[in-house]
Amino acid sequence: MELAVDILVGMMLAATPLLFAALGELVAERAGVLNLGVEGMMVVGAVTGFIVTAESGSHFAGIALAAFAGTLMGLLFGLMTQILLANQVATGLALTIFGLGLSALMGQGYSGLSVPPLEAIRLPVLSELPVLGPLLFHHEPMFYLSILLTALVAWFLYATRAGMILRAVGENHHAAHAIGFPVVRVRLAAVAFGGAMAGLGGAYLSVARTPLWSEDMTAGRGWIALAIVVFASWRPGRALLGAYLFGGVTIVQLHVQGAGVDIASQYLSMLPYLATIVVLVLISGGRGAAVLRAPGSLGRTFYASS
Amino acid sequence: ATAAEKLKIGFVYCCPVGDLGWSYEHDQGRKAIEEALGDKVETTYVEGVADGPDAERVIRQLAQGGNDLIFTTSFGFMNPTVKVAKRFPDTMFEHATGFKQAENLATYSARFYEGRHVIGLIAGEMTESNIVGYIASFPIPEVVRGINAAYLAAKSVNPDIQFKVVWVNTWFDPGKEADAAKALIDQGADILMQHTDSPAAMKIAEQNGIYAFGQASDMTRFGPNAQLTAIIDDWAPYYIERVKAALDGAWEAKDTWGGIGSGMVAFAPYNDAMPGDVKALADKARAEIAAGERHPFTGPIRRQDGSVWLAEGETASDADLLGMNFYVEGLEGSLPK
Amino acid sequence: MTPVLAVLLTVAAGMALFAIMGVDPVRAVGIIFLSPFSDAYSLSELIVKATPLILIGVGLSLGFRAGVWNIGAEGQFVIGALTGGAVALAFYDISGVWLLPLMSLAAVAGGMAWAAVPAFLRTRFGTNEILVSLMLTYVAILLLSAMVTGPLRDPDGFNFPESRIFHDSALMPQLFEQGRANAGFLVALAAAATGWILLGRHVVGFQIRLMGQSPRAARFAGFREKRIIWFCLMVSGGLAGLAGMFEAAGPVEQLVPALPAGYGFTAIIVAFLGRLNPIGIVLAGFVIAVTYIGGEAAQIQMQLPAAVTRVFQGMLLFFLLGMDLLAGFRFRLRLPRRANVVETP
Amino acid sequence: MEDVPLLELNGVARSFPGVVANRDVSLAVGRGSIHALLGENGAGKSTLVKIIYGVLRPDAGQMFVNGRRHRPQKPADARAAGIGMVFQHFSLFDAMTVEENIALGLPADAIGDDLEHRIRAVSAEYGLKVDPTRRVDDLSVGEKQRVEIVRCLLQSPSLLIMDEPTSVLTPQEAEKLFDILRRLRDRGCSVLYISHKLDEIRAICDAATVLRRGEVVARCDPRKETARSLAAMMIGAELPPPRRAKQTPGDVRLKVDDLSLPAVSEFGTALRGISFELRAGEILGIGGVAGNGQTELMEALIGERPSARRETIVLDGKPVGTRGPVGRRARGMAFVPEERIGHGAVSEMSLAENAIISARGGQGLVRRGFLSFLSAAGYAKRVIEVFRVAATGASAPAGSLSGGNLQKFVVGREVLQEPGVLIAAQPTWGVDAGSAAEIHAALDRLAAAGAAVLVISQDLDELLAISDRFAVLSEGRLSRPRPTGELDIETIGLMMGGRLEEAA
Ligand SMILES: Nc1ncnc2c1ncn2[C@@H]1O[C@H](COP(=O)(O)OP(=O)(O)OP(=O)(O)O)[C@@H](O)[C@H]1O
Ligand SMILES: Nc1ncnc2c1ncn2[C@@H]1O[C@H](COP(=O)(O)OP(=O)(O)OP(=O)(O)O)[C@@H](O)[C@H]1O
Ligand SMILES: [Mg+2]
Ligand SMILES: [Mg+2]
Repeated sequence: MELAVDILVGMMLAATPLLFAALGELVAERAGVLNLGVEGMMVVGAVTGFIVTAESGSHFAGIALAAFAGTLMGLLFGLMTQILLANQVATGLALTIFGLGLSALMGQGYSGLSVPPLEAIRLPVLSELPVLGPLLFHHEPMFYLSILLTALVAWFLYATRAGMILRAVGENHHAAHAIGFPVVRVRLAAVAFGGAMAGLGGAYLSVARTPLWSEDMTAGRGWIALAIVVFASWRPGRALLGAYLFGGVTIVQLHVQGAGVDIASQYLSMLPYLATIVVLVLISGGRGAAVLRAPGSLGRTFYASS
Repeated sequence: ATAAEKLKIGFVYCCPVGDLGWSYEHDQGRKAIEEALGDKVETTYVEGVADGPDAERVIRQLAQGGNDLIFTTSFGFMNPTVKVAKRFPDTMFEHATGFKQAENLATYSARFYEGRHVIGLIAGEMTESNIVGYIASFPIPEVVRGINAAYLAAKSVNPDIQFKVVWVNTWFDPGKEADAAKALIDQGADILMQHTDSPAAMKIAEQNGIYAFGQASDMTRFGPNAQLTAIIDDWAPYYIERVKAALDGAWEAKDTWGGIGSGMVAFAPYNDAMPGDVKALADKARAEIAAGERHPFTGPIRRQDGSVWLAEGETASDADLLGMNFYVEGLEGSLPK
Repeated sequence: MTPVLAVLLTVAAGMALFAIMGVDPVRAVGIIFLSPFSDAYSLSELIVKATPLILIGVGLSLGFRAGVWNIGAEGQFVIGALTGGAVALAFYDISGVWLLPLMSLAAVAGGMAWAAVPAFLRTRFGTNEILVSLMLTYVAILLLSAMVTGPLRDPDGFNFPESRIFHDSALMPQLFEQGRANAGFLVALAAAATGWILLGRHVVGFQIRLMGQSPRAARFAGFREKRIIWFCLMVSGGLAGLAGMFEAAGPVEQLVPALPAGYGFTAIIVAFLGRLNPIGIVLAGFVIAVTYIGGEAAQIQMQLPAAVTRVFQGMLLFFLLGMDLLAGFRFRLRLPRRANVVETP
Repeated sequence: MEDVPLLELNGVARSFPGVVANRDVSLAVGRGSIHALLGENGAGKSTLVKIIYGVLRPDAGQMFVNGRRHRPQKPADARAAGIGMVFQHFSLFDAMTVEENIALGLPADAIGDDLEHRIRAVSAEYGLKVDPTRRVDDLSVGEKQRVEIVRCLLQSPSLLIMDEPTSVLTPQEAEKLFDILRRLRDRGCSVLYISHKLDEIRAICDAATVLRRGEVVARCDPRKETARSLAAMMIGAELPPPRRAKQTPGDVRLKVDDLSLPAVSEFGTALRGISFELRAGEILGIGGVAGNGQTELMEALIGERPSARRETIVLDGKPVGTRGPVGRRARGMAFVPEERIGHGAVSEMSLAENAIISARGGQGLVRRGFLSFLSAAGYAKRVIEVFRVAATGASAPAGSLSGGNLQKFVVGREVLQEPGVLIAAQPTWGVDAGSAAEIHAALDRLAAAGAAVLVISQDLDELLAISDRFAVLSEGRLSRPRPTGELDIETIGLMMGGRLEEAA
C-alpha cells in the first residue's frame, strides 16, 4: 500500500514537467499551430529558471522568468510562422536546435552550482493523513501549479469565450476569419502561452525537481510532451492522464528493476513511444476518429485575404 | 625548462567540468599539475566530448596542436585514443579506465572498489531498513565490481542487508537519476549509493532525510545532512607524477591501478551523525587496505548462481576483477545482458 | 541566393553574440569558418561530417518536396547502422569483397523497414508521419543500446557496451592516405547526383514535384499519391540507413551506443539550407560540417563552449526560413495553398 | 420613415484582378420582403452580398441600412446593423458543438447564460430542429444549415442574407426552409435570397434583381414571371442560332453506361445513373448550374476516380471504366479540367513541364522514364504558336500567364494531341471573345476530323453555339441529350430547373 502511494507520488513528480509542456503545446495546437520546438523552449526555461534562482535566491523570480524566457521563444516561433509564414515543421526544429545551444551557452558557469530545492508545502493536518497526505497534500508549489493550470486550461478552453474563439481559430481559420476573429493574433498568443508553459516545465526540472543545471537536462522531454498532446487527443484532462501514464511508465520501470525483475531496461523504456504510435493510429482512422481528431487547421499556414 | 620548451598537456573530458563528478575531478588534477609545475607546463582541455567519432577528431586535433601528453578520461575514448596514438608515435597518451595499451599509450584507473568496500561497511552499519539503493550507470565491470564490493562489505557487518540496483543507462542525467533515487527510496532504501555522476541523487536524499554517499567528489553542499562520506577520485598525485616523468624523459607506457594506498581513492570527511564506532570501523578498513592487509574480495565468495568464485582465504586477481561480469551470491536481479 | 545571405546574416549575428559573451568576435568567427579549411586533415574531417548529412539530406529532400515529412531519419540511421553492423559482426571471421555490399544492402533494408512503419500508417490510416517517425527514433536508439549491451556486445570487451571493432574487410575503404574520409562520400555524391537527375530529369521526380505543388494536378496527371509517399519514405529511410552503416563501418569502426550523433535531425536543416535541391544539399552539407568542425576548433583554441555550434545552426535555419519567405513573398501570396505543407494527423 | 427601404445599394462596384465582379449595382430591399438575387454563375451575386455583410469592401458606391450609411469594416459591423448571413459555403467549426458554433457568431454581450435555452426557444418557434449539444461534424448538411440560420435568427436580424441555401438541401428540407422564410417575412424581417432554382424564386420571392456579368440587367416581381422569362433575363434575351451544320454522326467513340459516383464532399453532388453516347464527329454540350455534379462527372471521366465496373465507360469499344487517367489517355482520351491552376496546370512549373503533365505519353515527352525537355519545350512552343498564347516562351512559369492565356495553353495542350475523345469543362472560362472563338474553332476542327467532343459548361451561349446535342446535368442526373436545333428557351429553362421529365 505504502509502496503504491510512493510509486504514485514518484509518477506525479516525473509527470509534472511533461504536464506543463504538454498543456502549453495543447493550447498552441488547439489554436492550429504545430510547434515542434517544445524541447528548445523547455531547456531555455530550465536554464533561465536556474540562473535567476541562483543569482537572486528567489525561486519565484526564477520560475517567473523561466516562463518569460519560454514566452520569448514561443513568440520567436510565432513571428517566424505567423508573420513570416515560415514552415512550421522546419521552424520548430530550428527552435529546438537553437534553444539547446542557447541554453548551453547561457548556462556556462552554472553547471555544478546548486540552489535549495523548492520546499514542499506542509499542511497542518492534511499532510499527515495516511495515504492522501503524501499523495495529495505534501508537494512543492509547482506540482499544485501544474494541476491548477490543467484545470485553468480546461476551464479556459471550454468555459470562456476566448477559449472558444481559440478553438474556433484552430478548427477552421477561414471561417474564424470570416466571422471576424483575429486569427494571427490569437495564434501568437497561443504560441506565447505554449512557450511560457514549456518554460515552466523546464524550470520545474532545474529549480524544483533536481535543483541543478546541466546541459540538455530536459533530455527529450519536450518531444514526449508533443506526443502526449496527441495521445490526449487535444484535451487537457487527458493530457494530465497522458503525462501521468508516461511518468508512470518511467517510474514503474525503475521500480521493476529495483525489485530485481529481469527485463532489459531498454525494452521497458520503449513502451511510452510504442504506446504513442498505437494511439496515433487509433485516432487517425476507424471509429471514434472524428471525436479524437486534431484541430482542423493544425499546422496549416493562414493567409488573410479580403 | 624554458618557456619555449613547455610541456604541452591536453585533457579530453566526457562531461562538462561543472558536473562536480568525474570530469570535475580530472580537471582538479589538471589544475594541480599547473600549480605544482607552474611554467614548465601548459595545459588545455576540451570538455563535453561525446563518445563516438567526434572524440577521435578532438584527440587528434590536440595531438596535431602540439600537445606532448594527452589524457583521455572516458572509457568511450579508448578506441579513438588507440587510433590517434598509432598516428602520433611521438606523443604520449594516457587513457583512463580502458584496457588497451601501446608503446605510447598508458592506461590508468583507480581501485574504486576499495572505496566501495569502505562505504559498504558504513552503509551496513548505518541502515535501519537494511535496504541500500544503488543507482548504476552501465553494466560494465567497473560498476559491477563496485556493487559487489559494497555488498560484500555491508553483508559482512549486517547479514540482513539487501541491495536494490537500478540501471539508468546514463552517466549523467539528473532527471533520471533523481527519478531512480526516488524509486529506490520508495522501495524502502534508507541509504543511497550511486555510480552515476550528477549530484541529483544526493539532493533527493537530502530532501527525503536519508543518507547517501557522494560520487567522485565531495558532494557535501548538495547534501550537508545526507552525505555520510564520499569516494573522491584524487588524480592529482598521479598526474603530477606522470608529468614529471614526461618532463624528465622517463615516461613510459604502463598500466596503473591505484587505490587507497596510493591516494588515488580518497574520502570526504565523515558525517557527524556517524557514531564513533562506525567511524573507527571505516578508518580501520581504510588503513588495512592501504597497508595491503585487507582485500575487499577475499574468499570464500560465491557467484550469484552459487558456484564458487574464490575459495576460503583466496583473493581476487586483477584479471578477474577487470572482467568482472557477475553478481556475487546474495544480490538480487540479474545483470543486463 | 537566400542561403548565402542567411549564412552571412548568421555570421553577423554570431559576431554580435560573441561580442556579448566578451569573446573576440573576429577571431572566433575566423576560427569557426576558416580553420576547417586550414589543413588536409580538417578538410577530410569536413568530408566525414558532410557525408551522412548529404546522404540523409538528399533522401529527405525528396519527401519534403512531395509534402512527406520524415522527421525520424535519425532512427532509420541507427537501424541501418544496426542491421549493417550486425552483418559485419555475423561474418566477423570471414572476409570478402562481398561483405561491404552485403552490409550496405542490410543497412538500406533496415532503414527502409523503419521508414515503412510511418509509410504504411500514413497510406493505410492517414496517421501523421511526423510523430510516428519521431517516436520510432527513440525506439531505435534504445534498440541499439539493448543490442550493444546484449547480443552484439564485444565478447572480449570486458562487458563494456559496444561491439567488436569490425573486421578490415567490413570497414569502409579510405579515400585518402590521411584522415578518415571514406568511400561513403562518393556514394553520397552519387546519391546527390542521382537525386538531382531524378528530381529534375526523371518522371519520378516530376511526380514528386507535382504532388508537392498540387496533389490534385498529380492525380490529373495519373500519378498515385500513395506510391509517391511510399517511394519518398523508402528512399529517405534507405539512404539514412546507409548513412548509419557508413558511419559505423567508417569513422567509428564498431557499434557504440553513442553512434546517433544527431545527423538525422541536422540533415533536415541541411535539406532546407540546400533548398531541397540535391546539388544545393551537397554545399549545405559542407556549410553545416564547417560549423561542426569550426565550432570544435573554437572550443579547443579559445575554450568556447561546444554549444556555439548548435546556436549557429539554429540561427542559420531561422534566417533561411525567414528570408526565404520575404524573398518569395509576392509570388507566394498569389499561391496560398503551397505553404500548407503539413497534413493534419 | 415608412418609405425608406431597409437596405439600399447605390452604384456599388468591386473588381478583382482581371475581373469586374460588380459594376454600378443599385438595388433596394423593402421591409418584410423576400428579395431574390438572380444571375448566372459568376454574375457577381456572392460578391455583392459579401460586400453588404462586410466580408469584402466595395471599390465604389454607397450602402444604406434604414436610411443610415452602411460601411461595414467587418462582419460584426454588419451584424450590429441587423444583418445576418448564411454563407454559400458554411462557416461552421466541425469539432465544436452547435451551441458553441452559434455563440461564436454572436457578439460577446449577446450570449448570456441561457443561450442553450434561447436556441431551443428559437428552434421551436421556427420549427428548426437543432440540438445545441451535438457536435457539428455529426450533423447532416440540412442540419448544419439550420444551425447557421438559428445563429442568424438569434440576433433578431432585420435582414437575412441567404446565398444558395437550397443547393445542398433535399426537397423536403427546402420546403421547410421556405416555411421559415415566410414566417420571418410575416414578422417583418427581410430576406435577400440567392438561388438558381427559378421555381423556388417564383414561389417565395416578392421582388427580384437580376445580375449579368456584374451589372444589374433587370428588376421584376418574380411572381408575375415565368421560369422562361426569368431564364431569359439571366442569360440574355435571345438565344443565338445553333451554328453547327448537321453532321452525319459516325461510330460510337465513347459510351457511358449507368455511371454513379458518391459526392466528393458535402458540397458535392452524387452522380446517379448517368448514361450517354458520343459519336465521332459530334460535339455534345452538357449544361447546368454549377454544383449539380459537374466536378464529379469530370473526375469520373478523367479517371481520377475510376469506377468499379469496367463497362461503365467504353472507349472505341474497349471498356476502360476501371482505368486511371494514364490508361485512358493511352487509348486516345484527353481532358480539359475546369480549374486550370492546381488541377490542369501548376503555376510554379514552366509551360514545358506543364505539357508533360498530360502529354508525356502521347507526345513522347518522357522516354524510358526520363523527361525530354527538348521535346516538351518543342511541344509547348507548338501549343503557344498554334493557339497564340501570350507567353515569353516554353520556359515561362504557368503562373506568369494571364488566366485567359493559360486557359488557351491548357486547351491547346489537349487539342494538339489529336485525341479521339476530348472532354472539356468550361473551355473558355475567363477567355476573351476572340480567344474563345479560336478555342471553339479548334474544338470544331477536332470534331470534324473524327473526334468526339464533350463540353461541360455553364455558359449557355457557348454550348448552344458549338454543340450538336445538348443535355443538362441537374442534381447528379443527366437529361436526355437533345439536338441543339430543337431547343427553345423555355425547354432550356425547364431543363436547368431540374424538370428533366417535362423538358424531355
Ligand atoms: N476573391 C476573388 N478573387 C478573384 N476573383 C474573384 C474572387 N471572388 C470572386 N471572384 C470573381 O468575381 C466574379 C463573381 O463571382 P461571384 O462569386 O460573386 O459569382 P456568383 O454570382 O456568386 O456565382 P455563383 O452562382 O457561381 O456562386 C467571378 O468571375 C469570380 O471568379
Ligand atoms: N506573376 C507574374 N509574373 C510575370 N508576369 C505576370 C504575372 N502576373 C501577370 N503577369 C503578366 O501580366 C499580364 C496581365 O495579367 P492579368 O492576369 O492581369 O491578365 P488579364 O488582363 O486578366 O488577361 P486575361 O483576360 O487573359 O485573363 C499578362 O501578360 C501576364 O503574363
Ligand atoms: Mg484574367
Ligand atoms: Mg456565389
